[in-house]
Amino acid sequence: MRPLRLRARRPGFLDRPGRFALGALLLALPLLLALLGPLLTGPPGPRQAAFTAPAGHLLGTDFAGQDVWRQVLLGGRSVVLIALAATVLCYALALPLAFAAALTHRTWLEELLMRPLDVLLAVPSLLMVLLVATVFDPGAVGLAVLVALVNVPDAARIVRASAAEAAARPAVEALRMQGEGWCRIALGYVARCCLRTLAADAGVRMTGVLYLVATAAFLGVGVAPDAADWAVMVDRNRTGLFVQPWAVVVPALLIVGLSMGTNLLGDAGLAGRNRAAARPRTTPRPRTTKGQP
Amino acid sequence: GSGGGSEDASDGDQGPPRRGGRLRAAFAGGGANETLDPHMAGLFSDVARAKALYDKLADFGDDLTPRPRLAAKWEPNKALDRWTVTLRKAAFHNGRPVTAADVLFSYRRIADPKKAFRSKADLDPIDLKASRAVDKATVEFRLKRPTAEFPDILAAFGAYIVPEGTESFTKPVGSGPFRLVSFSPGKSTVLRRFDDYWDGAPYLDELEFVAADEESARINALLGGQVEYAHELSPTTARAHERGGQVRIVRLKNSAMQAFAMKTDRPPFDDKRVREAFFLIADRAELVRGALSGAGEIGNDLFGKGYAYYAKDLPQRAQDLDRARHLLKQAGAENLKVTLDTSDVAAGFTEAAGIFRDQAARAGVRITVKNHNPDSYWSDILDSGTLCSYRSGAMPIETHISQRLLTGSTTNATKWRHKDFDALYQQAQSTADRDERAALYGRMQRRLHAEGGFLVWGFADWIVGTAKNIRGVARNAPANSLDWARFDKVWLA
Amino acid sequence: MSGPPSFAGLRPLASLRSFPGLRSFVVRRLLLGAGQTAAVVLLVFALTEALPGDAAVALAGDQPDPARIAAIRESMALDRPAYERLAHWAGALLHGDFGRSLVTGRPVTDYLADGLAPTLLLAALTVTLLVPVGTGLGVLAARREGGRADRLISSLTLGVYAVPEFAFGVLLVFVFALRLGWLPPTAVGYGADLLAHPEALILPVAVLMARPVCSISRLVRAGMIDALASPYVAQARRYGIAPARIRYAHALPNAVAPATQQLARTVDWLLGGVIVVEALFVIPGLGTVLLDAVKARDLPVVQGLAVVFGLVSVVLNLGADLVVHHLAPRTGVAA
Amino acid sequence: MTPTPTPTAEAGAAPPMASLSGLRVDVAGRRILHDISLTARAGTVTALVGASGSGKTTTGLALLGEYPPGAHVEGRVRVAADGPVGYIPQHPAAVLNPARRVGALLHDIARSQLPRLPRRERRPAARARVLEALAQAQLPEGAAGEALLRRYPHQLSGGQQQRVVLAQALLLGARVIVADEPTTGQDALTKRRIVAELDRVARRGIALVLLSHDLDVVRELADEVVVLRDGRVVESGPAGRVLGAPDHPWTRELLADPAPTGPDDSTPLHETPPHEAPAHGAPPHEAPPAGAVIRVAAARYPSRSGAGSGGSATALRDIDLDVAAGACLAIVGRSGSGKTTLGRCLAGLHRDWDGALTLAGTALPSSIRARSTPQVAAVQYVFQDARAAFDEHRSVLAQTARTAIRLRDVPADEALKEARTAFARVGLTPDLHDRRPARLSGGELQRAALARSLLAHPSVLICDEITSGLDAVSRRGIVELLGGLLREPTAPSLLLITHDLDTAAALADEIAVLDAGEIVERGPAERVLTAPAHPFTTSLVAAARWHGHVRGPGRTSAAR
Ligand SMILES: Nc1ncnc2c1ncn2[C@@H]1O[C@H](COP(=O)(O)OP(=O)(O)OP(=O)(O)O)[C@@H](O)[C@H]1O
Ligand SMILES: Nc1ncnc2c1ncn2[C@@H]1O[C@H](COP(=O)(O)OP(=O)(O)OP(=O)(O)O)[C@@H](O)[C@H]1O
Ligand SMILES: [Mg+2]
Ligand SMILES: [Mg+2]
Repeated sequence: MRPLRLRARRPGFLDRPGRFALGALLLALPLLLALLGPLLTGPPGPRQAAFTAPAGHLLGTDFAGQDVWRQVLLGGRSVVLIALAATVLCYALALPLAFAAALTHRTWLEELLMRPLDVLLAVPSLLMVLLVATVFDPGAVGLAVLVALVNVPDAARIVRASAAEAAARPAVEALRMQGEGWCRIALGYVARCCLRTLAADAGVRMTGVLYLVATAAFLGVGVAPDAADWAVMVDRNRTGLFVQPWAVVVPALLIVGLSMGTNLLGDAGLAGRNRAAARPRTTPRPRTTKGQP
Repeated sequence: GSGGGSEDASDGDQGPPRRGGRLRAAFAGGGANETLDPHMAGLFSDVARAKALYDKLADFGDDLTPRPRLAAKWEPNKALDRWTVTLRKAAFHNGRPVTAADVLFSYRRIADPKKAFRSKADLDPIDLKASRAVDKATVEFRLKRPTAEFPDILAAFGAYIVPEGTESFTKPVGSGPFRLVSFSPGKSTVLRRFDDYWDGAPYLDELEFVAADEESARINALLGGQVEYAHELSPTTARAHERGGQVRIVRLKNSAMQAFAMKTDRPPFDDKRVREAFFLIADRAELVRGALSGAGEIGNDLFGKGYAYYAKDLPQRAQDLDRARHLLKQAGAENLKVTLDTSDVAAGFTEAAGIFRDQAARAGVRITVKNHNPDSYWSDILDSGTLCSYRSGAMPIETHISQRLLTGSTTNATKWRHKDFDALYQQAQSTADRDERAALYGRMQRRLHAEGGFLVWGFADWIVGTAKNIRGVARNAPANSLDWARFDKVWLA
Repeated sequence: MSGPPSFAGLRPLASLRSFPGLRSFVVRRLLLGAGQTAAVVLLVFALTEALPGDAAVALAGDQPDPARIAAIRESMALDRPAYERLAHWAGALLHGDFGRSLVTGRPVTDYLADGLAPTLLLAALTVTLLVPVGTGLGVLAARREGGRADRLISSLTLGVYAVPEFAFGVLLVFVFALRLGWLPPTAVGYGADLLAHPEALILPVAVLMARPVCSISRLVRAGMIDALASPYVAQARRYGIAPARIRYAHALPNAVAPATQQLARTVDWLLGGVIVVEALFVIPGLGTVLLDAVKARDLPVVQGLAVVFGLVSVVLNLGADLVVHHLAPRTGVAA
Repeated sequence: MTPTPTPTAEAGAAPPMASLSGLRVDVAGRRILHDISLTARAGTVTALVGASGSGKTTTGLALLGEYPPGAHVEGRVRVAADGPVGYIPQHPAAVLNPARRVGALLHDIARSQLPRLPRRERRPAARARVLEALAQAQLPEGAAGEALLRRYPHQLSGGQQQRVVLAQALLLGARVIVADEPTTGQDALTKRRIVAELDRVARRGIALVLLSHDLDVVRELADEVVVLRDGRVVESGPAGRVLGAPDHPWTRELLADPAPTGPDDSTPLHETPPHEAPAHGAPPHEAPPAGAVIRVAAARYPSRSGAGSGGSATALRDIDLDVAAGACLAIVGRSGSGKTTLGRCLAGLHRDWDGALTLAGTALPSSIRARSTPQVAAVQYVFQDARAAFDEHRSVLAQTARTAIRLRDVPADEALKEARTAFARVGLTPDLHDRRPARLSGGELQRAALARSLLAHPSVLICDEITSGLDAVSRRGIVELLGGLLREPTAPSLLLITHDLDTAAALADEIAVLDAGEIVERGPAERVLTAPAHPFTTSLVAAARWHGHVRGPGRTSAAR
């Protein structure tokens, strides 16, 4: 006979706060810089030679001879705002679409919702942004909207794929049997079932959105190409990567922090859910031992 | 050439030239749109290829004066409207000699009204119907009007001589130093030495042009030993590798004029005080530092620094914000708001625009920078807008004037239209004496310096990287001149 | 009753039966695909047409001469109305003729054929590596949520994802090609025959893979964490199925649906949007062709590419949908 | 009842394969198991009996080393060192992988059981073993079995899913098998075979721990019986003694005849004292009110699919039904005969079916999506798999209250009050209300599901195996509840889908017998049960009789 270990599972009580702290720390730095940075800057000094490190310039100069530190302080707000706004907007559009497609039993409706998106998918996103933006000449806000729109087909497909399974569960039938409305079923149940996938997708998409905006700026659309914007900085200063690395490394690290922080926070937030919401009563074999009597 | 900017210039070209080997040169390409038709050549890669395969009658030296090439000499008549060009003994790759008929055929092809080749405008002064071949080696060109600078036309961009009757360029036959082995557009072109080249056979056995659009790809390929010549590098790259010793950096000075073009025919720039104020707003050193990464020289609101006829004696203009403010006040243009059109069409444009915006702000002028689509930028700014970023490649000063500053000029981006100015130019073209002409050009430039539409703030270096073992690369030839991208005098040490 | 039970109700069920109307679904989607491709072409045509400037302006280059532009425009038949040109092009397409480039007059099919080989090679290589690496990392991270492997993989993937391809590529080239000299920095001079120089493909593929791997592994991880906590996985564990088999054969199918969609998108992107990598490593593929064609406003080429992209995307999305359909088989049945 | 002679001595001598001692499990400050001790011996069937929610499943899982999440556990668990422990969970649907065909796991298990064979031989050998296990679990063999293996779990009936899971355990060759309600949801005929198979399993020397509320099965199989009540062992010992001469009053109550008590009894379930059962088949009330409330004509499912592939499965063929208000129609039939499909069609949960549906004379759309709110409220369906039919993220009470809010427009707080009342009526104690479904026992969930549908005040109530997971006492309570419902002035038409002929007899006015998607017999309950006309009905009734009143021959004479 082998004794089975008894276990009192204190799920991740030690590691979860740690992950929260790490995520929060990673996120706090860029967020604080973004919020407070613009308040800390003075007027611009004269331009120096590009990609040099003259005295008085903490992080040297960028491709246009501007002070990198000053640009870093100024450049967070737009990044944070654009990333958040575009991601939120993208999902505000993609979620209803995807859930409608996943929850409907009418093939024609699903096709009607999803096929036009496929058309947009077939046009490379950068080309799309480039073409539309040149034709309509949007401002920074318009560009954020456009970038969000470009991401909609993509997000909608992924959400639909993960929602399709949840939408076919008996629980959904039971909800229907209770006369629950579409919204409640979609957002209250199906969305909840795909929460993890949604979070994973949104986390990465946010970063993608940032750089799409930056690349568009480089191609002359939207934000000014010498704008103080971390993503634009990474993009434009890359030519000086080996001469004056700070101009790329610092904003890139801030973006990495922003993206990693959000994702880690999301992961940590979701980590507890799984055990609490698990459908099974049966859980995997215990790992930790406690109180062998 | 010798004595360039590079520190190891002295030991650079030592030793006798050596024959043999293959040189790979990376140029930004035009993708699948690259062409072997020399008359269609528009991109630097096309031009370099055309130069290797073909010859012009003349080409520009380092100071942008025409040097004889296929033409051994040229003689005008008194009235300067009939020029006799004598060809030197040269042969095409198929062994056929280059004749007057070839020259006339080529020029007529370029000028074909149905074809719209780039140098059609350059050849405009020639009356090709009336021009004729005197004998096999002599062409008589009749001109529509006296043209003292006729040899400039022979050296015009794209005026290459192809064999009579050529229609297809899939197997091009030229008289250049190299002959074609293979060509795949957007990828590579392989050429081999033409042993019977009139100017002496090249040292290289083979020359390969590879297309690499991205600057970092070109420098990486050079550093990695995948190419031996990388055309068009950025100042930052140059700085990063100049002292590294892995590659040599060649800076071709005065290659590209950098300017802001003001439209002189509309407010606010129809007032010459406003134009002068703008001249005074610019801190040229800061612009060169910031926008060109220091790789260039400051300008004096005149085209052609270092070229023949350049008005060197005019005082260098410097920033003077007080005077600028004063002039603006006089002109009633306080709190002036201007839109500066720019685009990412050329290196440094958007940077310069941003810097100038900040400089102008200090003089109380509010500039809004508007970014344009690079693909249509040049035609966008030609007629619309008031202020725009501008640049120009190397060309003789007189060509610059004739193409951009005369009432009838087709690309008059500053809308500089003055009858007296036109008259001065015509007078110069009818003047046979070079010094007299120089004096006339000087008068014209003085006027432009005082009240012209071009705020020329700098001249960018053209930066080329070569492998350590490459010798014979010209160090003083501005882009587009004869010795630029010229590979028949280059050898592998 | 003691006779054998009658199971008339569950006699043969062909596998197609299990997805009602799967075949008709595919057929319908393919038919729809033709329409979609047409829509893609129209959209791209409209957008390109709406761009300022046209092929003549693009060809005229710096300091264009208006008269010359007009002449070029006439010689390219650009002075005819847009719908007429589109109709002409579409008519030719029906006969399998993609038209000719405005700029060089070469057949568009040449352009496509030239660009397709390297792009396909890159895409195929990337995807064959991407799928195992992406899912592998995702599964590894999901093995223990919050564990050391998870934290390492999550941080790494997120970090790499937050660095744009270009910077990443430059960095890789610097380290592996220029500093260490292990790999060639670009594919310059290798022409279209990249297979003969596999070492030149390593860095481009690595750069191409970097970001998709991150997004796919994150999606797989998300799905796997849920799947691994499910009762059916617990049951398989109880029954002593090898852990690897549980992860890959039992849990993974429940986790890959969203990742499959992402993958289809990635392949799509590989075919069209690898402009950065193609430029950085000098690989003349479709991305470069597209960029040049748009720059030159070479409409026939742009349209030809749009047809290719449209078709590829229709097929890929159909494939992804079939996978989702297969993995959530109840879809067709639920009320 | 006849006491079962038990081979006590031999059983006691058999080596212990798994044991629990002093097991205490606390979840969220509540103790759900108190000092449970129990030993499962080789070749012995140890039965855990007890009311719904008494801790059977929790105990059974403890033998596997599994506990509810967040539980605090004390005690000692030992199992024989080698090999996995087989487990047949109460809700088989949950352990079947929705994205894989049902054969996938079976094949994997078979392959891990096989000795090292050359690759080419492994596959057929594994297949043969799988098919053999299917047969043992009373699933079809041969080609039909292969076809079944290629289906997805959702394409199986509830009973079929359960047998697939049973097949997994049988295939595993484990030394210890924990079977949680292995016969719920099986018809009498199948049940009999499964029991025989489990018996054979035990005789192979496997320690079988049977968690069941089905006393017939317990009587037939058990060597040892442990009686649980509220997480405590109230009595344990050899089956013969415990079942034959129970010491504890609770055991006696549990063992009382499952037939319902007098219809006027409406005391809460847990306090229900044991009753003497009335005679079999007495209909609870006289004549059904005139006028059919729900009527379905020529239902056929699936209607369209599989056009090309001949011999496609048709779950229903030409069903005609009508049920009057206040009447109860029981639908009985073998597992997989189409009962659930029929119920779901009526409820509008299938869309691809043919047939006309009328409710109180007006046509009813065939899909729930097309039904108006009153129509949805009017036809309520209680799902066979209660666990799958709840949203796992919200508390059961909150979910239940939504029915009243959505379907009857009751304000939220009032709905909660109603939900609490309904929970009390089905015997759910208040401490369960705010839990998520995962923290309820199988029987508790089943009752919650019933309460949820009742809140709609339906005029047609379709109950799919709602008593399958319940012990005799709770079942009696539910039967009483439904009986009381039928006597109310606003009585619904009740469609009772069940395997349990006793329950059918207690409630139904009429019985329809379904076989392979067809109604083979229909008539007044009493007549069908006492004088079945169709041979199939005869066999079904006979099996049930045999089950309930004749002791299995195998056990008595077993040489143990
Ligand atoms: N995860 C949990 N958290 C809290 N309480 C739980 C949990 N799981 C079960 N319970 C409670 O423990 C008690 C015993 O549950 P268990 O599932 O063992 O009962 P059971 O005897 O199997 O009942 P049934 O016959 O209805 O399946 C029940 O009252 C149930 O509500
Ligand atoms: N989605 C489906 N696709 C194909 N066949 C199905 C599907 N659902 C059920 N079946 C089959 O239809 C038949 C009837 O199933 P149903 O669930 O109605 O049986 P049941 O009478 O409720 O059985 P049980 O008593 O076991 O629950 C079964 O043979 C089942 O395998
Ligand atoms: Mg239970
Ligand atoms: Mg059923």
